[in-house]
Amino acid sequence: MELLLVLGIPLLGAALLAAVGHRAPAAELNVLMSLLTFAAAAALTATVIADGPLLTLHELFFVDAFNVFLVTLTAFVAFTTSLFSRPYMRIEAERGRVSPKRLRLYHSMYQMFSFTMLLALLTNNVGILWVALEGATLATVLLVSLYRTPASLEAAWKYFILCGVGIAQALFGTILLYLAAERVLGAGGTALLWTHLDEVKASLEPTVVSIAFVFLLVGFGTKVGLVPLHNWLPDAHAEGPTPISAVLSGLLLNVALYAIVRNKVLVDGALGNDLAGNLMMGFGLLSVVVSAFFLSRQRDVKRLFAYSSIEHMGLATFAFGMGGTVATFAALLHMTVHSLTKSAIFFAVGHAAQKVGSQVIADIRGLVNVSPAVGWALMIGGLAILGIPPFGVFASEFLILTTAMHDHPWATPILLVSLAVAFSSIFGKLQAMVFGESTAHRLPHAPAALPVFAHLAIVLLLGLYVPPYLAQWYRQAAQMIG
Amino acid sequence: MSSYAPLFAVIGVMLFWVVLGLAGLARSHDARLVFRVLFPLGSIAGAILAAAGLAGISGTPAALVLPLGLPGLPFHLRLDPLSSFFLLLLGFAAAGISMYSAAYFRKTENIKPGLIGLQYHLFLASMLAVCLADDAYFFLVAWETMALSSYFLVITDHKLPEVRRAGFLYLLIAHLGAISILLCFGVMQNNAGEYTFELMRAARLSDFWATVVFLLALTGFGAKAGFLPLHIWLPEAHPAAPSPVSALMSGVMLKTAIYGLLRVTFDLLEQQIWWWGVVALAIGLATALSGVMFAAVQTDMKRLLAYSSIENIGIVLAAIGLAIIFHAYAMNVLAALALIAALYHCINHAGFKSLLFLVTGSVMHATSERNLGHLGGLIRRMPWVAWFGLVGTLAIAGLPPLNGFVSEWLLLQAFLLTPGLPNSYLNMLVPVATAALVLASALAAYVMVKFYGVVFLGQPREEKLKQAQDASNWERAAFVWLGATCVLLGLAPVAVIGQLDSVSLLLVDATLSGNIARSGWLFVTPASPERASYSAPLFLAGIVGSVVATFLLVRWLYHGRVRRAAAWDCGYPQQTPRMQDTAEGFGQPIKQIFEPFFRIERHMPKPTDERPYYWSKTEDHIWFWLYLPVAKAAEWVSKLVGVLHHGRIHLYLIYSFVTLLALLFLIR
Amino acid sequence: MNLPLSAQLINLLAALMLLIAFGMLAQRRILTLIHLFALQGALLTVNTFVVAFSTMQTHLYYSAVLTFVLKVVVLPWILHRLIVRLNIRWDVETLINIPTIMLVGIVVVILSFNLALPISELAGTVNRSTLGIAMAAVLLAMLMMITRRKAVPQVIGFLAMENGLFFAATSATYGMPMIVELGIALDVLVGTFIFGIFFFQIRETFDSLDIHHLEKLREK
Amino acid sequence: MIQFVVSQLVQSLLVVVSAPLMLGWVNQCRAWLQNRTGPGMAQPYRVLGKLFVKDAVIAHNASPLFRLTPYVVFGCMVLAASIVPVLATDLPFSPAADVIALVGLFALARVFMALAAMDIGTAFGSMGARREMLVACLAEPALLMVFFTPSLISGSTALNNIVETLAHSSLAIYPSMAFAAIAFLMVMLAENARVPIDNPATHLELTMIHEAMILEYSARHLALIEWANAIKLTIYSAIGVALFLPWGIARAGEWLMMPLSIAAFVAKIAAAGAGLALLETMSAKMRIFRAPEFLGMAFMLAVLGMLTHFLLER
Repeated sequence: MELLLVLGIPLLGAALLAAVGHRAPAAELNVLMSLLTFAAAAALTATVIADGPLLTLHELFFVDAFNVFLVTLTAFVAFTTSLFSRPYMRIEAERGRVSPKRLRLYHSMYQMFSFTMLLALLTNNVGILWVALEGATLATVLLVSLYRTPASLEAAWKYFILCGVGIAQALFGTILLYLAAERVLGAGGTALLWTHLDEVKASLEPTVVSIAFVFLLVGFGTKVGLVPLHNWLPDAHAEGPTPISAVLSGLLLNVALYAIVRNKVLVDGALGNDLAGNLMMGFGLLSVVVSAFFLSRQRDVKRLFAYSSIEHMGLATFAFGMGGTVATFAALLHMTVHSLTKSAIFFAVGHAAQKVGSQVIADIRGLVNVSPAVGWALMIGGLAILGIPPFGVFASEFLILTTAMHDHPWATPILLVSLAVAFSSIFGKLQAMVFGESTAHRLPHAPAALPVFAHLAIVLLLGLYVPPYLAQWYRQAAQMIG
Repeated sequence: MSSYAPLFAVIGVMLFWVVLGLAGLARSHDARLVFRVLFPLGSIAGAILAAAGLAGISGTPAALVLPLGLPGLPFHLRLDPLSSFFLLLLGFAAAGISMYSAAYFRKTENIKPGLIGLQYHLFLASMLAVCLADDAYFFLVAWETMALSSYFLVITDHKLPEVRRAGFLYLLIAHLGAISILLCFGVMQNNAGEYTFELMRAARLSDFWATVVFLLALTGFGAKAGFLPLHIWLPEAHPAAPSPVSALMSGVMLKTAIYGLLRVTFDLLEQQIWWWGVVALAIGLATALSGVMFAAVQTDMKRLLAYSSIENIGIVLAAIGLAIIFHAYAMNVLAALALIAALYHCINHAGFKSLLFLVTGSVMHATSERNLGHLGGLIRRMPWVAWFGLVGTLAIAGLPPLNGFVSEWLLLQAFLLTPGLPNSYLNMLVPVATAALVLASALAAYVMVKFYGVVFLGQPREEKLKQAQDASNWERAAFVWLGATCVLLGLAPVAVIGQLDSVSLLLVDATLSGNIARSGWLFVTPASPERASYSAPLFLAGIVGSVVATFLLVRWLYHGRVRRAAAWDCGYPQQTPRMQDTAEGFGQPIKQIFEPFFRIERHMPKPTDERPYYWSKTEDHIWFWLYLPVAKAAEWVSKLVGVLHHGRIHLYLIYSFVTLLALLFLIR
Repeated sequence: MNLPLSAQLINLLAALMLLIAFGMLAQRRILTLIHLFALQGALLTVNTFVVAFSTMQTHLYYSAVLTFVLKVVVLPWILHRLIVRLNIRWDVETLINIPTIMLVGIVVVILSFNLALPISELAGTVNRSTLGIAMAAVLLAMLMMITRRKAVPQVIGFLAMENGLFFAATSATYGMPMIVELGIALDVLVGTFIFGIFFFQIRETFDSLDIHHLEKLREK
Repeated sequence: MIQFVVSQLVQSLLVVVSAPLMLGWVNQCRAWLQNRTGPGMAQPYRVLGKLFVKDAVIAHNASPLFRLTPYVVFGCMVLAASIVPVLATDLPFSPAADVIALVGLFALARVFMALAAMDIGTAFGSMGARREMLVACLAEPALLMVFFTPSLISGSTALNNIVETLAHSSLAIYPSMAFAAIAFLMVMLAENARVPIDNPATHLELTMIHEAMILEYSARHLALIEWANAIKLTIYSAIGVALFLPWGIARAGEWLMMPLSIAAFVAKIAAAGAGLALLETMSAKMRIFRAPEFLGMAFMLAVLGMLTHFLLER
């Protein structure tokens, strides 16, 4: 029941806002819908806590330890982002960057996007998972080009083409998986249901599955933003409206990674070797290194943090690739804290950019002098994302690095160098933006400080104390992923 | 008194400090509250901490587990003699420095009292937590919190670009160090999500991995302590920070790195290899020498003190290296001697270096000058500052009967005992090492004479110095506190060493008390009375006695008529302050002798210049040989990588296409 | 070889698919491209019918109909309207000259056959070798996207890729579950619409559909 | 116990009192060597007496440190005199301070001297202080290394134990001591402001080191400093003879040996003084920037001494 609400409310919201999205209270309606979704998700979570994993509607939907916390996270970040987008988009509208018509599109597509995210997470059908992810692309692509500037248009085009191609490859992978599955489960519906696949994964045909995994990895990897398939990511983040950058970094990447991991479970079961793990470790390391070196040359603050998203997704992928309970636990934790921190950073960045009227790092100076809230939020968020304790990102990086040092010492020098480079690049720019003489000025509307500090508070909490049931989920999920 | 009392006291102090910080934040602009109430309270807490540490040194280890931290990895706290010792150090230094800060920050312009209070007390609390941590995660959390809070303190006036640069350099190197410490713990953990020090003690490592651990620890903690070549942040960050903060960083924070190194090397690793000691010894001596040489050519008094901190840390590291060598050859008593020398020097340095930084703070407030070239003659305007500055100067110059001498004496004794080593190469090494050490301490005296003479003696080099005000009462109290510590540490070495025994027992399972006790409380006899002995009280009595006797004799025999007149100076008519040696002039001989070690830029005036002037800049080779190339290389690589993102969508499609095909090939 | 008629038929169709794929790769004129695309759709439809008939899978009939409507009627129609609106009928540019593309294409085909060989050995369906062809079709479509300079051919390539996938789905496996097929179809449809919107946006921003306008976002 | 104190006082006072005599003797020898009839050996006493009765003249801006220094310096030297075994090796005070402490003591005196020199803020004062510290920071390590060689041999850093071992152990030839002796001689010249490093008899501005530091002193303060220097010279000579020709020094509690050892001591010191005078007459003063090379040589020799000890004598 809650499950239907979780999916239904955003869909309804999309329809409603498509109708009235250009009116005044659209933003509030958007917030309300997101809040309801979050409430429903919380209720769903409660039931799952109460009576274990959930498999309903002809096994079409499946909630287990792995996706339940992602669902909550997604709903939560969607909600806080809607809170942030209210003042942000209003200012944009008053500055005449978006017309009411586009606002309508924006709001309705925002709801549509969170619907697809939740669908992708909740479904038990690998095919539907694919459909939902493609849907997510379609929902967001027009938002990336919302400002209709040449740059935004180009970014959207690249986003669309690259993710389209990637997703097509993923579909081919899915078909191959189906091909392998139907020989065991027979043709028809069940052959794409993850729960069934999970039961028979040991008896899936290895060669098919391995080829399938390559297609899936490259396909979904494009959406995760793994190097060298990442090129759409910085453009899309930099050119779209900041709330969209926040949800792209905070949600889309997570969900895509989720899709890869779901399939990895099957592939591991079928192959019995750690081919999948090694591939993921390779991609992860490559992403971390390359993005680290990209960071130092960024001039646009949103691009900067987009690349840092690539880096952290790479880190998580690497951790999943290492496998083992500790590493997987760390990877899950990392997904959580990264999406929280990164979206918080994008909130702060958005307001900072509005204050200065530019996204160029060189123009943003001395934020603390003008608006301490935004300045400190940016500083703390940046330090958190750089893995400075006592924030949650440090907790996960701590686990990942120590495990790597123990299991794959050869990888640690690479990680060490990349982390150092990333730190120097990001922190150098961050310090210049936050401290020093100021260039920023006041804004007509108060910045939305609540979502930023809410996220940062949670991240801080996760660094110092992980609630037991959350830890329990992580453990179960880690057990399941192996 | 149960063995848990000290632990609870320490935890109480930590929480109290945090609470003070937050309280300050609550009333952020209430300078009166923060500086008149919170800082003094913090200083009292520091004194309590010192007492608790003292109790803990002799007490039995006590452990506690907090219900915080990662699942399956709660925060473990443990108070054993080693940590107690460093807590004692932290406590007494913090007590003095907080007392001083209460007055100092009140005089500083455009700072947010609450923010300063929060950062300052968080800094103290995190240093305390570092010494208390008993698992890798909590340790690193505390460690990085320490780095972070001190970073924010360093960039207190962040509007100056060079301050921001210093802060950036500092935090960058600190973070690098933290990562390599993290990796070092990563090697020692047993990969079951268990990171407690208990398990690491139990773990058995092969020689290779043990070496990896040691080297990682040396790098990681060296980044914080400022071992060559990771020391470059120190002379940048210390001048940038407010003086009390410099005092804390130099006096205490560097010691937490020493603590970590000792903890990992002697406590967590169960065996050492002799050549580690050689490495540590070499690095330590190199650090000491380069530190003191650069100190000699500085013209900024806080940079000078920063470099001298590098020197002292180098000496400590050398002592630790010696201890490792002895311990590796199972000569535990000698190891204890070297180790105690190291610890003794740590606490001494905490005493006099904090004192000196506070002195510079008062000078800066009185004159708003940091450049030695514009100071001078302050002994007449600010006698309190000057005389306590003299105490600090004599102590850091390693002159008897003050504390600096005791630790160097112990260390030299340890060196002279090395012929007992079975390894003849090491025996060959010893004279050279000793020579380097002695040279360093002699140069330290040179440096300190320069520092004190130029700042406090001679004629004031600027007019405004004539209006300089002496320190306020709070500051004087701090001076008295720290100065007294220096004297006491110098006069009661036997008692101090008696306290340190339990630490050496913990780390190298041997004590000196047997030897020390042999000739009573008066004499320090590290090995045996015949071999060597030193008695600070008698020494002081001798000097004071003979001085007083001479004075009285002269007084009694002859009249004490004194005439005041202009200085003679071989009859030169008018003396201007500009005729005295400047700081540069004083450093000139050292610059000339050790020229190859510096990178010197000189600008010579041409005979045709209307306004001829001369300047020379002295920089560190390491910066140009190590750091700039690395930075350039990173830049080059990133330029290379940047080509990937070329803007053409076809290219991106090709990446994807090729990746796909490559992987398909791969799995076939 | 004594395969059942249906299987032979399907293999024939598969071969035709490949032929058309190459045809599209070589084709310069957009209009012809669209026709080829429609033709490919028709092939798909027939193929689906045959499979459905030969394996008695009713839901494949639906998907056949769906395919017909979508890929033979709607999409080509939309594309046709588009190029009429934007009047870009003659488009001759490719990045690399055609023969080279052909060579690469051959290599790709060989590779995909090799890859597909072990799979089709064990493909339990009536038609064994079609998977390789499907994969080849997909990769060739991708190759086409890489080599075309203007927006519309890229999109056609994208859709052709979908065709290849669909072919794989129907002929290698007996078609995906209905709900998935519907989802896919929906996505493709919406995607095409969005492409259309994009054409107009790009057009009104750059007054040309040449993609080299879209190469500004790069590391300076 | 009592006789220990007596012997302590006797030895210290002997050194303190006879120090000017030593100085006079050296000057006398120099006079003879330069075919002059010198002022006589008692001259330093007369100088001191005269200085003591004069009025002290002090610069206006002299700080208390300036007036304290002479007493500190003198006190340090007296204390040093009571550490060094002159006649007998039983010194109750010697356990309180070994060679390292002795070097520390000299350093203490020197630092105060230098600070006082900088106090007035004259050009010459600070120049002298700088040069003094430069010389010292090279000479001091050398001196310590010199001491380490015999202390490695005798396994002790307490001066009286060293001398005891060297004097009364079965006669052994220590090559390392040869190096040490040469180094010690060089250090001694430098530390006592003798030619070739410095010339005690000059007030030629640009060449002086030690004299430049005490330019501002007068009367009793000057007297104390001069006397302290005399004591320093005597102590150095005493250390030299005690370390390198220790024979004839009395063992603990051998009262009958006393007269003999006094005779031996006087003879050795006289010889040392003569030798010093000879050396000074023969050599010329070197430029200040040659001094580091000179002292570096001493340093190297001392280190070599320790190395040879490890090489040959273990």
